[in-house]
Amino acid sequence: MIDVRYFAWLRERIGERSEQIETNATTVADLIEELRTRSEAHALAFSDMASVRVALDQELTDMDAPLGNTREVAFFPPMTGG
Amino acid sequence: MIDVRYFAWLRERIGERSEQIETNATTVADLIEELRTRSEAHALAFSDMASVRVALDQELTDMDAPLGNTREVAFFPPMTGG
Amino acid sequence: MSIRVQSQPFDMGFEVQAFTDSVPGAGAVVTFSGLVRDEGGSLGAMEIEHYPGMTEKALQSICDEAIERWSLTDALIIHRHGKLSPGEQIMMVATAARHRSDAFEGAEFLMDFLKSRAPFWKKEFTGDGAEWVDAKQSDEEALERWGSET
Amino acid sequence: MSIRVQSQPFDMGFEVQAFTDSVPGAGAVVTFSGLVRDEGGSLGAMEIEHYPGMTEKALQSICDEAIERWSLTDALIIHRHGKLSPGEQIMMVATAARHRSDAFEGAEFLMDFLKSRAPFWKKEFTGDGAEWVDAKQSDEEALERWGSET
Repeated sequence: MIDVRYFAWLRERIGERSEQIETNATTVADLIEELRTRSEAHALAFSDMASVRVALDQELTDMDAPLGNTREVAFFPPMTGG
Repeated sequence: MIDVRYFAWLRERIGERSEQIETNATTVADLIEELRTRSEAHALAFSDMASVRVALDQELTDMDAPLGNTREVAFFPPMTGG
Repeated sequence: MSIRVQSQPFDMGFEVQAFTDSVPGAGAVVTFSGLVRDEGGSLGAMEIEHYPGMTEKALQSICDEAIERWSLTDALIIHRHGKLSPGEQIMMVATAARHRSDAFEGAEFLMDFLKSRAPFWKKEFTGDGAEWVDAKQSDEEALERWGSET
Repeated sequence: MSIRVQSQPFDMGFEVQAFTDSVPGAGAVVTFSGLVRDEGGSLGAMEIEHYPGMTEKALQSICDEAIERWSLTDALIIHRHGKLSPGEQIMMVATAARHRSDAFEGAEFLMDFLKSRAPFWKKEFTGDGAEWVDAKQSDEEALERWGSET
């Protein structure tokens, strides 16, 4: 079980703050493939990957990263702090 | 008549904040030649010209500058503000 | 070092004075504060979403890196989330160092990383509706000068 | 724009807050303050001499140039003269702009010019006596990046 969290417009498009996912995905990219099949909203949210960032257990990483023992995956648009 | 002012260690070496000078000098460099002859203290103060800066009527300039109608000449070491 | 992520406003004057008073060995203090621009009256409000937990970790790590890299005497980051009005202070950073170039560079580094690497997202509310603020390419480029992996 | 040359201390927190409150259209405020370093306890006091009249003109002209060059919303310089103790604030600058890079560059420009082109001279008092602070070559070099005639 992995906890998937969404922020900003990814959260709004998917309509959920987080979901518990049962997955055999080994990388972030694999996990996204699975998520896309969950609903049209998911497919739409993950349609422009240039605008999606990912963090594994609250550390920024990239889409090729292995999931390993990750407990929390977060997807969000490019950050706009400051 | 020209008003010559000194600041920081130039003031301390010469022992005056300002002096009224009657001069026919046409440039700052000429004026300094004259000032050097006024006393040993003056000669010492103007012995290392790399450490002397000049302002004419409160505008920074260089030693070649013509005096023109300047009313106030100031000599001081490199500035250390901020 | 101090990191604060909060929804309440902060008192910039108080924070700057307190920070300055706490660094007697430093010769230079630089502060930056970011304000909600009123955009000529068109902006009604801004809302800032963040990622609790990750935000604090990211700010801590950016702060650690700045302190080490520029030998800062101290550094401070305060960043708000939630709803803000035009003119309100969104965030501030402060850096202290012996010399001014370190304090300036440390503060600019903190800002460049906050802009693109700290998990905050801004949404603007205008008469036309609400819109998420796009990340700027120029902010991404600003990061490159620091040559870091982050 | 505001220029103040004074012997009395100033309240950094108050000044930063007042400056920030006065620039509602700006998105970024940068401040710098210079403190008398205690130098590990060896420094007893600092005295700053200046050139009344010329000082105000020089600061005004530097400020005008910064505002024009970086389209600053506003700028502020406060500089003290006379006797100061370790830990005291010598001076501050503040800049406001729409974007952070202008506010940062404007403030750095003001500082680089203040350091080497404004008529202030620092004297340090230690247990060994009093000595005028030497100008630093690095400050002169810092000026060069702005490519100005001043």
